[in-house]
Amino acid sequence: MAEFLIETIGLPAWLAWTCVAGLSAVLILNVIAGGALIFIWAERKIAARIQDRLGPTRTGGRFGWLQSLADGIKLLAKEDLMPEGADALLFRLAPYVSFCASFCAFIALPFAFDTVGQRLNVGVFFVVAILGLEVFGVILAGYASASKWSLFGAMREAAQVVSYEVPLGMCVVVPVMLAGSMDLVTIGEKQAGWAMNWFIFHDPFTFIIFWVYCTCALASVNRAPFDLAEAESELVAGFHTEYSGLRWSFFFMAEYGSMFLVSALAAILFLGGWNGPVPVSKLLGLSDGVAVTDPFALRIVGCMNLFLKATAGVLLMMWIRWTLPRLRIDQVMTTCLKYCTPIAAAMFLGVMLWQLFLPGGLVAGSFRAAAGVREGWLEQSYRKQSAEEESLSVKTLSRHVFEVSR
Amino acid sequence: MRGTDFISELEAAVDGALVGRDLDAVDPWLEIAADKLLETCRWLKDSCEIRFDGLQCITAIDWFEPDPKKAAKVEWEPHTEVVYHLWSTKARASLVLKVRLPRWQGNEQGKIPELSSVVSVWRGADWHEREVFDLSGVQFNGHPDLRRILCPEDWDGYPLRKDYEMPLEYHGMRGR
Amino acid sequence: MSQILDEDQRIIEFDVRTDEMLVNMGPQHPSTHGVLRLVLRTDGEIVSEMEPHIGYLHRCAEKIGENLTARQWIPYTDRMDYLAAMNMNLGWSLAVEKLLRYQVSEKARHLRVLIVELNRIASHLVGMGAYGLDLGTFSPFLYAFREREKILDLFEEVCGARLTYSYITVGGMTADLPPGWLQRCEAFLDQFEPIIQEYHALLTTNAIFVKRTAKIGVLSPEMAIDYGCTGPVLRGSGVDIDLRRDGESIYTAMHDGYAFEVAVMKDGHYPRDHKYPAVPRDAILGDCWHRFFVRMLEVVQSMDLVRQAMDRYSQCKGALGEPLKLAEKLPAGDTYLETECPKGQMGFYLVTDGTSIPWRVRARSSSFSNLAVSPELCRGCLIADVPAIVGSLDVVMGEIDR
Amino acid sequence: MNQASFGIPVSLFASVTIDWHGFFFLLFAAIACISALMVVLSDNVVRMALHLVLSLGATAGLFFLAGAEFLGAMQLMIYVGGTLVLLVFGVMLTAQTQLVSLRTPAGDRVIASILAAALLAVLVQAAFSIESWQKPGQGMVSAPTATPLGMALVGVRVDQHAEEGLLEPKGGYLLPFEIVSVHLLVVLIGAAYLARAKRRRVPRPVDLVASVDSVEPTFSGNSDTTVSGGSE
Repeated sequence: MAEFLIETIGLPAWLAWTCVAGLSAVLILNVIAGGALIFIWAERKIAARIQDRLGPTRTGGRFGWLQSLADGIKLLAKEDLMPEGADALLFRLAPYVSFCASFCAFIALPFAFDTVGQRLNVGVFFVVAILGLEVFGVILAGYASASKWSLFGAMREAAQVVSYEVPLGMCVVVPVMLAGSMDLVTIGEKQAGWAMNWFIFHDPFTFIIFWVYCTCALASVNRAPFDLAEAESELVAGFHTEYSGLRWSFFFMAEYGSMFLVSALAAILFLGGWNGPVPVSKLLGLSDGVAVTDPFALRIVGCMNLFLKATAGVLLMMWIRWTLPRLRIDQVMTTCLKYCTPIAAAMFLGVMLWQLFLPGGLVAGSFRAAAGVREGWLEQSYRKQSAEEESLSVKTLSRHVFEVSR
Repeated sequence: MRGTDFISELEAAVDGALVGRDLDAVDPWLEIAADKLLETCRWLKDSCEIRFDGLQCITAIDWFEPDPKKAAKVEWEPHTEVVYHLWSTKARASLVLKVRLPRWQGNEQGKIPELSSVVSVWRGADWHEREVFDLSGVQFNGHPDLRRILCPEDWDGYPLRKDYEMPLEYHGMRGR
Repeated sequence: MSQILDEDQRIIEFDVRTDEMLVNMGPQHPSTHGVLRLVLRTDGEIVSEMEPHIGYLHRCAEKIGENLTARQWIPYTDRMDYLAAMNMNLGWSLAVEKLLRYQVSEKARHLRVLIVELNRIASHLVGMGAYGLDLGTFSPFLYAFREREKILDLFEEVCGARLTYSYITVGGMTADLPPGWLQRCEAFLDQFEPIIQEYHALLTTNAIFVKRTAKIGVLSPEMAIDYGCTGPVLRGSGVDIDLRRDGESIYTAMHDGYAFEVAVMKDGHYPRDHKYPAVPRDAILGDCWHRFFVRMLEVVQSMDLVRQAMDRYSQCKGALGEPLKLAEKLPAGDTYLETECPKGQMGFYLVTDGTSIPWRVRARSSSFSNLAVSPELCRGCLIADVPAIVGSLDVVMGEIDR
Repeated sequence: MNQASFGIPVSLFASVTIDWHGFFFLLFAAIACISALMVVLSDNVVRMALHLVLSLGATAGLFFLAGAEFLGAMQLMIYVGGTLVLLVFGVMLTAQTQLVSLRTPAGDRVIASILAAALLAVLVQAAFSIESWQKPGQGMVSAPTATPLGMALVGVRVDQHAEEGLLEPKGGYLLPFEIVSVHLLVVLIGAAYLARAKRRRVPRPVDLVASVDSVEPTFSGNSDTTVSGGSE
């Protein structure tokens, strides 16, 4: 893209790169914000269907699809009031902290092979770190609105999210171990080919870890049975009781943003990200299996795959929300400390042993890509380097490791 | 529904308690002396062979005819009557106790009559006595927390008394 | 707070002492049923003391009762437990009929059982839906109201009103059933049968619901009787009392010939006349779960009663009979009668002085005593349990404040 | 470059080149320093915590700019995500009305600034004595930084053994890493033990119903509803 700008339009290099950077930032923001709008409408429709009623039908056409726009206008028109005991700066800052934290995790999230904001080598680690930041906005909101109930809500949410980061971290490490790298693109790439390649079917341990991951993701995004913070039956509306209008909508966007993020992450880590269950492109001979040289059209198909899986995850969250009652704060904590963390640790151990004893997996097949990384690395370290190969500088080693693994 | 043996048993247990009775009314009732009430209730709940372990309801009736014309024709003279409805969950039997109190303590206006509280016998009496105190003005001695329950804390007057006047104004809100 | 400090330092010096917070839940709180204000003294999340404040919906119905004749007071009984207005009307009418020693016709008796049991189903449906709302799940509330609407349609055909009916009055009913009503009622009962299993699957046997209600707010039978709790709250603690079977003779006479089992856990199991879900392992008798389960059983029990009442009503030959005159002269004396309403035993005490206007009218409300026990149950529970406990008592503020 | 005329006066931009890397570096450095200063200067405790978060976040940004993604993510997770959440928790719990603003007397400010200036001088002198820092950085190294770190942990020192083809992997950092984590575990258990609430031998005399009245007046007078109760 930048080359096109430099050659054809003849912009100076730095301006071209600025435009590309600006464009990709806007692209990501709009895709997610647009997604959030669609999810708001979807939540109303699904809730209605579950509760045997129609949901919005009149706003804009038969299926009320303009409802999100109507919500947006209503929120814009509403007055942004602030309780008089509130701490002005923090009260205004809190929604933006929460919103930015939830959206800047999408930098490292790949939508298809190599179509990613910034391909970080520590992609997974970066996303989990950013997820932890969102709670900061919630705490500020709870404290700044100077009311006992919001303080309760903020404390509960902070305790919940901070404690659920531990099992979440453990669940996320398993796919990293299987793929041998924290780079989300590599993880996604490792699950190319048939659905059997997906990490969820890799071995029984990863299957259980997937469900533990879903629980922890639900809890760390404050949805469904774990939505303590805005438990209306006890705390009226938790930390965002005092917010109204646009500020409140920032919290709402942050929630839907992180919901999409967490389910997209689940898709990439366990459900093969942008690889469909059947490797259609390889069967039709469109691509020769090496993702780097795929035609651009396959990237679009990849994006579609990932979007479908992520949306399925979000719809699942909505479905759970409208059927299950809410857990108490101490039950949420016990599920985290007494159930999620030990199970995650045990499965982690299980996957490690599985990798050690059955590197080829139960079905000894060539597609066991993950194992390749280890052999490649061991052979390479023992075989004496012949003089003409380039020196093992950092760049060449990583590329070398990367090729061997495929 | 109460055999005469029960009444003799009651008189033997708590002497001087039974002051009056009417056994052939729709709901036969016994009248108990005000100062013997607590002792009788404790006997009824613990040592009587029909255990009256449930207190259904406490009501206060203000026998007072405000306008003088009718007051002349009435045969009873003004008093407050507190009625206790008890029932036994084991024997499925119910009993009505009545206690007669003067409308005002020592007949001077404003001092409400006194009666011993039965909260120590049945915990359920707590809120019923608070309601009787709130609406009909009967002071229950020994009640752990005798405050108004239905009307606001600082409401004056006892609404269910026949001679009660609706206040003209309360915290700036017009009464009439 | 001062006397806590000079306590024996050795015990509490390491303890993390948080100061007690006085927190206000209500009166406009979304979870308390109506205008009920709970003042919680909390130590962190633990509630050390809870005090309900009532009286926000007090309309002094009893004072008005001293200026109206018996039949004119019927609309006031509607507004007490507005979710089960038919039961309230029946309670007041039976009390007056007991004083007059008046006997309604056979047909009116069966019609009364039919209408009252149908209203009990509607009231328990609201109880179940609102309880789901207290615990955070919104959908059962809408399923419950969808079914309740159908019952309200049936009532609308009978007496024109959907909430406060004034249909049952002293001496009989204001009108007879419209033609074809029985078939519609039959159709409703048939399609309602499988939906009960849906509610069981959605709430009663739901793991999270059981976690939120089992072992919470355990009410011992002795404390229940001592506080005067009645109805599902009493039966939830295992006390086998149901006024339709062991009430006063005039009330039980209305139900004689009807076969029904009282929904209570006797020697370890609930009645087995229908296929009910099993009691979860960690639910103790007397906790929120059992109170909720007793209400669900009573819905099925009421459906049986309605079917039997429909058969008997259609077989009755005699006329329905006219209710008494509006200003019926009442003999001097006083009478008290309790009837089994969905929330518990509702008692009406009537004192008359020979004219047609009663001297004193007193309504003993079941939710009044059921709520009186809530401070006892909420001591030491978590904040999130308070709505669960108050919700399980299924209190209606109109009945408490009168 | 072929000057395809798109109506944009291309020459106008040719002269001006913005070096984004430099710009962001200065931006993050500025945020880090200013908010660090604000932490010291502001008197509202919660504002202090906020500024601390901003400065640590800015340093994380600097790490990312320098291409050390792993370190940047680590900084974000450990400092901003972990420590500061606990700090804000502590601040929020204690910052009731009387503790919120902490005034430092003038005398201390003078001494503190002298000390700070001395420390700053020493640091600046040490920084500029290293010659590789004199000339501005030559751009971002966008090499994958986590893989060599991981292998260093296991023993393959990629950067040192580049020349003689890493014959056999040495011990690596696994052992010290495990020792540190066990140490941290012990510290955690100790803290949990200290903070646990003692089982009370003497039940605390929660002054029951009676004292609820003593606090009552603030609520019951419905004309002057003070805000101390719930917000609604």
